[in-house]
Amino acid sequence: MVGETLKFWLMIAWLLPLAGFAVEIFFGFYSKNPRGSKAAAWMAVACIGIGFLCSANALRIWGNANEWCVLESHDTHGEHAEGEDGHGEEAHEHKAADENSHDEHAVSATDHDAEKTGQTAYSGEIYRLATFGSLTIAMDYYIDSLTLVMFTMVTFIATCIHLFAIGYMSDELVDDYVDHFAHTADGKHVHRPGRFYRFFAFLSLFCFAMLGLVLAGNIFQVFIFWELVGICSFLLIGFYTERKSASNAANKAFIMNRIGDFGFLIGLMVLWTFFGTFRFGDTAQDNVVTEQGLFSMVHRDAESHDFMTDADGEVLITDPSGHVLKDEAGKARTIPYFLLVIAGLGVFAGCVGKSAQFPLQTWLPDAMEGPTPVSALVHSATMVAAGVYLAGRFFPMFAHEVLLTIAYTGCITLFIAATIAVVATDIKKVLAYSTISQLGYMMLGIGVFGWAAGLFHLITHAFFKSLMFLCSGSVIHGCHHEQEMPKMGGLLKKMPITALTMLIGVFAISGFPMLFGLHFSGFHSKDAIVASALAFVIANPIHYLLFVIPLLTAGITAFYMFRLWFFTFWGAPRDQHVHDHAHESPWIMAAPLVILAVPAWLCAYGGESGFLYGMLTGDEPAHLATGVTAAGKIVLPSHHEIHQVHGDAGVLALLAAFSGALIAYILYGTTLVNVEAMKKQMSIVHGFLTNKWHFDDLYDALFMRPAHKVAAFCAWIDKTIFDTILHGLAKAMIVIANWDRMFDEKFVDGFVNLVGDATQSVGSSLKVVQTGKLRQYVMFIVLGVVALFAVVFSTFPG
Amino acid sequence: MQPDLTSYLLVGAVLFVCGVVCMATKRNGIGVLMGVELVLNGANVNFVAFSKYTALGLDGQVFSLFVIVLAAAEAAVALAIALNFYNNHLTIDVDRANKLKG
Amino acid sequence: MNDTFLLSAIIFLPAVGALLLSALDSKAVDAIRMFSLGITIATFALTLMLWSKFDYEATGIQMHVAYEWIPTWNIFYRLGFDGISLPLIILTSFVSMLACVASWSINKLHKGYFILFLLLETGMLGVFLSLDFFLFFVFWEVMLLPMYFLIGVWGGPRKEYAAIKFFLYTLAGGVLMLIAMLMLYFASGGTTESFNLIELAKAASGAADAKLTSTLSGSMQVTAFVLLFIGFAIKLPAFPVHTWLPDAHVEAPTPISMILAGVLLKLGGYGIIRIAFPLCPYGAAQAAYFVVAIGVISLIYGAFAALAQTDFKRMVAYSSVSHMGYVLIGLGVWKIVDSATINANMWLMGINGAMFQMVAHGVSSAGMFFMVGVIYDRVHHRDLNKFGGLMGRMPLYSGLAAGLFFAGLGLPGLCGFIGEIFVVLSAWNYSPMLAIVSASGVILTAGYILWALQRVYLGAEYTGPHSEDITPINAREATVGGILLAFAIFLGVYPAVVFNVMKKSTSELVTSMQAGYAKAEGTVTAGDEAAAGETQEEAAVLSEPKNDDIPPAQVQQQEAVDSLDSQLVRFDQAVP
Amino acid sequence: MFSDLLNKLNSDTTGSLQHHFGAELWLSVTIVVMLLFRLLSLDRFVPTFIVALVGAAAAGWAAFGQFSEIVAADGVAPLTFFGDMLRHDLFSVFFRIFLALFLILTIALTVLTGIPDNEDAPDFYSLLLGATIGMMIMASANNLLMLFLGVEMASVPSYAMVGFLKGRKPSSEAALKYVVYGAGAAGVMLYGISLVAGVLGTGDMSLMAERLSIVAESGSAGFGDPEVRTVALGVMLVMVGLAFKLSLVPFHFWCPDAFEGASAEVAGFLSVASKAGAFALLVRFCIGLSGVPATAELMTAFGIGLGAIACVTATFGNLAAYTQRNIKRLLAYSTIAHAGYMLMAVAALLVMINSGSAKALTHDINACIGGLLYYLAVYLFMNLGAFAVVALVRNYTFNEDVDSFKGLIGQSPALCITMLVCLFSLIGVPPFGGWVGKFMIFASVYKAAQLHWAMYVVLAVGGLNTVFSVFYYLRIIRAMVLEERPADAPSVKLPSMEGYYVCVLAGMVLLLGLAPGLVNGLTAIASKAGDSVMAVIGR
Repeated sequence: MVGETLKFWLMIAWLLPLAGFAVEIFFGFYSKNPRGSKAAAWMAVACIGIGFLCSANALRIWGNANEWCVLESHDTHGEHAEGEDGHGEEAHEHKAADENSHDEHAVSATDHDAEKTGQTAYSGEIYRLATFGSLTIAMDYYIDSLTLVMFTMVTFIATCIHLFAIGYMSDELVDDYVDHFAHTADGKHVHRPGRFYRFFAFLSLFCFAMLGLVLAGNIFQVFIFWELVGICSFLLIGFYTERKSASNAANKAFIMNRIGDFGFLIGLMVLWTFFGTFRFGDTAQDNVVTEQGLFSMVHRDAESHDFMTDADGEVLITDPSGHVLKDEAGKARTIPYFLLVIAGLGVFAGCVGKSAQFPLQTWLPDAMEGPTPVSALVHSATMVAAGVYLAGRFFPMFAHEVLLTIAYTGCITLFIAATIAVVATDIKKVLAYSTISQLGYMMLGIGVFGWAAGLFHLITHAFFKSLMFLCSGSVIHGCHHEQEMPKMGGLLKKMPITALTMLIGVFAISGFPMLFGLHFSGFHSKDAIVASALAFVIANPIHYLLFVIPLLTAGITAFYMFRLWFFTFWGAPRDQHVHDHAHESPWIMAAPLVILAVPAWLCAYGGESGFLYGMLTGDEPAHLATGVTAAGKIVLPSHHEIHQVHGDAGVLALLAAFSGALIAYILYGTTLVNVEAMKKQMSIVHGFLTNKWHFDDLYDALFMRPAHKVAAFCAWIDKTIFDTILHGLAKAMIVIANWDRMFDEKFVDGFVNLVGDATQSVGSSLKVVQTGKLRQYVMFIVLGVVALFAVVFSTFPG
Repeated sequence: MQPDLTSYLLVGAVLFVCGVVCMATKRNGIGVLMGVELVLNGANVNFVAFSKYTALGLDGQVFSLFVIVLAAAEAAVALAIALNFYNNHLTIDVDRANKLKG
Repeated sequence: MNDTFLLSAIIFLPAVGALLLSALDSKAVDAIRMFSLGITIATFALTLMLWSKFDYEATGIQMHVAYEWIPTWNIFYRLGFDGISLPLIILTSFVSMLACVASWSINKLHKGYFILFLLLETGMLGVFLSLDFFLFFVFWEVMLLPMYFLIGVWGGPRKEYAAIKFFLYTLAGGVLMLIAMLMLYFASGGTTESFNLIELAKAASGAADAKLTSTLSGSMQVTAFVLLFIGFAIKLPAFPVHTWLPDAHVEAPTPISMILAGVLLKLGGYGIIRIAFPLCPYGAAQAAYFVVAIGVISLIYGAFAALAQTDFKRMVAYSSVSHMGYVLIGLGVWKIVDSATINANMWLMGINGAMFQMVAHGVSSAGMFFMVGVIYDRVHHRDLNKFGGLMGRMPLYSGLAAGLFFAGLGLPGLCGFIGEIFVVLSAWNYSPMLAIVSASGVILTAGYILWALQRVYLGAEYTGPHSEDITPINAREATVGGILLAFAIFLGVYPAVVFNVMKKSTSELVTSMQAGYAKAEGTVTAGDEAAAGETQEEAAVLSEPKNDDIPPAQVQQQEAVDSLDSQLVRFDQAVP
Repeated sequence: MFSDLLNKLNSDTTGSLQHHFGAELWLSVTIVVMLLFRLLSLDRFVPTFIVALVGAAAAGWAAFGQFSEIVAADGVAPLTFFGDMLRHDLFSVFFRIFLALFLILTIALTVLTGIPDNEDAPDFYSLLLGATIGMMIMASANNLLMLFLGVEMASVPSYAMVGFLKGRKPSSEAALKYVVYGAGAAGVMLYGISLVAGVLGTGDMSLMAERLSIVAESGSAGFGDPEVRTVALGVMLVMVGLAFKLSLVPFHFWCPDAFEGASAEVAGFLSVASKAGAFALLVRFCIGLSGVPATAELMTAFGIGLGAIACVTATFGNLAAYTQRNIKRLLAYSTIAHAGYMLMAVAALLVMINSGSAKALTHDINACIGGLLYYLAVYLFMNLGAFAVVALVRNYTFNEDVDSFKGLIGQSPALCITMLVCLFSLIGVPPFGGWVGKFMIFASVYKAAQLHWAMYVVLAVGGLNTVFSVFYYLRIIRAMVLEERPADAPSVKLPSMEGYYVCVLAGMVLLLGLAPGLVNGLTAIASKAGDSVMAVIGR
């Protein structure tokens, strides 16, 4: 029943934005005064706001139903959860008590898993898409603590951003909107009607898609909403359709995502072929499993905690209680290990696309062409984090090789993006690269078996990054759509609320601690990731880069974030014109900043014994706690091992962050160093970085141009080869036909002449070979007879 | 020497070949028609010979009688057409009948 | 309503309409239009009535009626429908109705146009409803004639070329089909059932109640299948016999393009699933890889070719080639191995996906062509590089168009997605390599559709000629586009409405085809064994004969039957 | 002996004249009446064409009477009369009806187009009726003499008809070519007949196979025997004559020239009627040589040879038609191609009746001949329809080029739709009659292909040719429908009678493809006719 109740509330939260979208787009288009009314915006806010309340309520119901047992600590280092939860709304939370040690989990992982599924994760079917024999594809739901946290986070942030957007987009509330960034052929600005309602309709649609993604009960459904958020992203990035750069960026985003989805599809194909289902969890009715899910189809070995395999190393497919399934021939059903790896890599490829990981990271900075609220919602807090969410959701199916790939991908990404962020001057671009980099951290966390750490960072990052984007939006709005940091400076006085909330975000992302345990959220989450990485590297020293680079990048992160803050708000104004016209944003924009700043700072309160972490790890995959130590493979650290190095890692990360911040202050906060001179001295590096490591050029040369070449080639083949063959045939027919026509005139003549010559040589009286048509005809009777005769007698039987 | 069937057939064959060659080589329309007559008569010789030497019997002679009559009829029509051609073309050279082609 | 009457009415109502139309004054354009529209609506209503009488739980043919037509050749007027044809029948009358509305833009010789249009509809519906091979063929070719003139008279600048190309290709395909038809007729003994598609299929599958005792041998099945396949692939169209399509589409008037893409292409897929597959199961099994490979090549090739086009309509036409590739893939993923259930289900999924793809493509491509037509009617060009900025000038139109193009792109929630994804998912089981290649189609599709959208609808301003003629979409056009988009969404969100209709028929098809394969395989192996037995008689002394009490062919057959029985057993309950 | 002959002749003549020879007699009488009318200047009161029509109708009525008699008796044993010279069976009756019907339609067409003026009408119709008598004799010939007589009787009036447009150069040229070519072919054929009849010792076609097997068995070297070779040569030469009538490659040269030179009405008549007669004759001749085990191998080879010629003919005709500008010439090549299609049926027939399993194939053999007859029946309407349209259009445009058909649809939809129906039927597109006929022939060829692989090639070529043929038929269609009528082109406004006439033809083509009763009845009768002609072989 709890499952049904949860489903009810979450479905409301999920479907309300869809209804909102429909209403907004229709009434927006057909209403008499579509330009001047803010009704659409309030409608959208109402939908998502109610959605938030429903989500929060669902979270509460879930907690009550299992008596908040998840908040019972999973760790052993003694930090107990105390204080408030990060959201403010959910006041009820229970004191943690560590009764279940993870050793118990280790002993009876399987049993515990089954028991927990019954308790805290609910899955079922919403409606069925199709049935093919024993295969079914349906719209399912899968609700566990991660779902609920994600729901609440998304709806909360989305509500704030919707509010902010009412202010930010208010200049669209006119009949004649002048787009300063789009030019007609004669160089004039484009004038067009405002499109206020359309923006909010798209936002609502996005919220629907995003929530659907989180609620999805099977990986196929995830794929559906994966694409839907993609198309919403496309619509929102390309919101200023008149701008070529916007539509280019939108296309780029969608197509890059599709490349990742291509991998995703391959993963889906493998899973579908071998498991015959897409659903995550088991659907049980009266404690009897009616529909088995993927997660219970692979069981882990009791000792090594790696997948159970048969003698050939193929992974066994089991029923929910761990018995091996047999096919109708009586053989055990298995999936070859390498295909399980491919499936994992495939799904991860989708995550790479969506979360803008290396090598598909280039679309995200371009996506900043969209209005800033979009960047805040879609391209920092929610959609791009969906990749991480999926990696976390699908974690039980990942093999070692996949995890290592995830780790390295995250590691490479976080470094590349951070380096580029260092030289970026567009305020949104810095944040975009920072987002990529932070997503890299999350991936790294998941890859190095710090599952909870990665997702923890996902939530904290969502809060502080959306806050920072909104702040940057406020700045841009205040500076009349000026995005270049070199033209800003000294805005602290002009826009104090923005500057201070931004500063909170900067502290949070840099992972700064605070007195009284009121550490900034990033401090907890980044610490957790670095600790996981360290534990992983200790267990597998050969992969030491997985610790060194994130640590280094922690410093870089602090550097570029403080650089951004100093550049924008500190010091003297660099462009007087911009500065003169700058102003603090109206309350409707400022209020969301303040609201968001609270969770951005404090949502991780309590760290790993806090509410958020507890909630997240409520349905943690069981093998995480024990680690995996399979022979001949990398060792995946257990919780215990991670906790042991937590302190060391935290100190190192903190050092890095402080030094980064310090350097930033020296370079940009003071006038001690001539930055321009430095830039010149390091122009090669600088150029390399400003060109984003030349990825765009590389892809252009590697893929875009060849694709167009191939396309042109295909079209050419069609035009030339096939049609030429056809035309050639036709021509040949005409030629043959003409030849037929000439047959009488030429061939017959020639033949007759030949025969005539022959006759002459016999010595007949026919000295002159006479030609004439009619006689040729008659001649042909003769020749025909002779020919037939010859044929008959040469082939005569007997 | 009593001529046997082969000899008659040989005569018929020679007439046939002569007729065909005549048809194929003569430019004069009348000449061509004469070639046709030769061919028909070659066949007639065959018929009569066969009627004497084989089971064909009298049938062969009846055959040749019919052929003679038909040849006359055909010649009449053919000559009329040739005349018509002459009226239109002022020649009887069959090589001039080359407007219809292709 | 009597079954015969209902089915015949569906087929011939448009023809009767055409006849009545010829009595109207050719000057009364509006009357002609409204009358034709009325006829198409009535036909659509009749097909809906057919749907209402459809029994979801029944297997086999429903409303099967048969009357002697040419008894000396055992040709029957045999009609009926099942879950496979019903969606396509409704699609046909639906698209025809909308195309009729779209035909308002036809600006010359209205009477002749609508007469031919209605005759075309008769031909299409006849193909879907006929169950006699001969009758099928007659309707198949009957469609040729109106189509030839509809393209040739009302088409664009190169209409004659396009029309004759269309005619030639289709006729060539028809000739191949004719030969296959003769093969089947004589192989089954030329009895009263020898043109009966249902009985032929039963005979091929070796069903217990089959009235025909003999059918094609294994090797003959391969030949017949190839002949039929080429004939249908031309219509589909598949690489490399697709080149008639771009020309036909580009030159055809908008409503005819809608029909062409929406219905005519489906005839190829329907022919394969209704005739080539059930009648030659062994041939189909042998040629399955070929079928899938052709599908994959069409898919990729069509997408690339679409990417390179600068003509808007041509691009959409190539997208059809690409999309119909999925149909072939889905139909062909028949893997024959020991564990039949999973494979059968996967193939079942492929077939369902292919069928759905046909329906979905019927909606989305008709919509896309209509959208191209709407703008073409205004600015009279289709150069992709000379558009732009339509989003601002024609917002409602652009919105509808974007929706329909997204449906073509395979966006989830819209109809194109379901078919494509189901087909692709079923493909891995058959051949991972082909599956991967086909999955890569999603990238290319996104590429060419988005690029086209960008060039046409987005951008700062319209750059082409006749800028002053751009007027917002009118109510008639908006209705057509809106209905199509609504259906695209509906099918995308609730595909079960189609799958439920097809469910019984497709699984019956799969079962009978597997039985047919086992039967033919049995005979083939038996023949081989016999031949081998003769030559190896002397050597037999040396080798120990195995299984000498049961001939191997029989064993295999038995296994096949066993595996069929077990299909009903859920695989995940196999172990207690 | 002589008295025996006389007695037999007497009994035959008195006993069977009305029953077996009525149609021919009626036509003969009509010719006499027409000539008498002119002599007595009665043609001023009764137009000649009325007389001709009445005569043709009477002939048709007589033939129909024979038909109903046979049908009523349900399989009256086929019999011979006139001293075994002619054969009376359903097959010959079928052709009599066919030819009489065609005669009526042709006369009607000439009336509508006014081709023979009043002065010449008796001559023209006499020739027309005379040729028809010859064709009827061809269809019922049972003796090689009748074969020759029939061919000549059909040919000689045809020569005159081709040249009937007096004072026109092409016409006289065409007639000259036709007559010379025809006479040459006839001579060659006669020579062949002399060899066949002489060696076999009989002119009776129904006895040929038996005699041949005796000759072959008595000879020293089986088929290597010189006598058998002589017969083979004779058969070849006879085939030359028939090939000329059928305009098979390489004996087709006269056909395009004669058709172009002749008026469209005459060309239509020649293309259908003489072809029908020649096919009847060919079938009889082939059956006469078949059905005996000793000749089976030889005749199968012969059949495949015919198949090869059929392929070449169909291909040649279809390809050569493409570049033609004159529409009559184009249709002449189309005629050649169709002769190729129909010859395929004969080839299939030969392969089937000479296979070991001929008895088991009875149904298919009948269907094969039936298919040929059906095709001829459809061909009658569709080809006559096409030529009728050409003739009618010519009367307005004075031009017979394809270009003169440009944009005709706007001016004369009835003519155009008839032409469309006829041309599509000629292509073999459903639902028109040509499709059903073509289907039946292809079906027979396929059946034969199961006996001999070479027929698969024939089938493939036949299928391919269907595609080839599209090109030139569509040229006409394109000109009519898709192109604009040139401003200076004469307008074509059809009086209603002519419209009805062509519509009837088009309607028949359509009905022969669709109407169950018609298609069934005709196929059943045709197939029975096939059965009756096969009675020659004892089975």
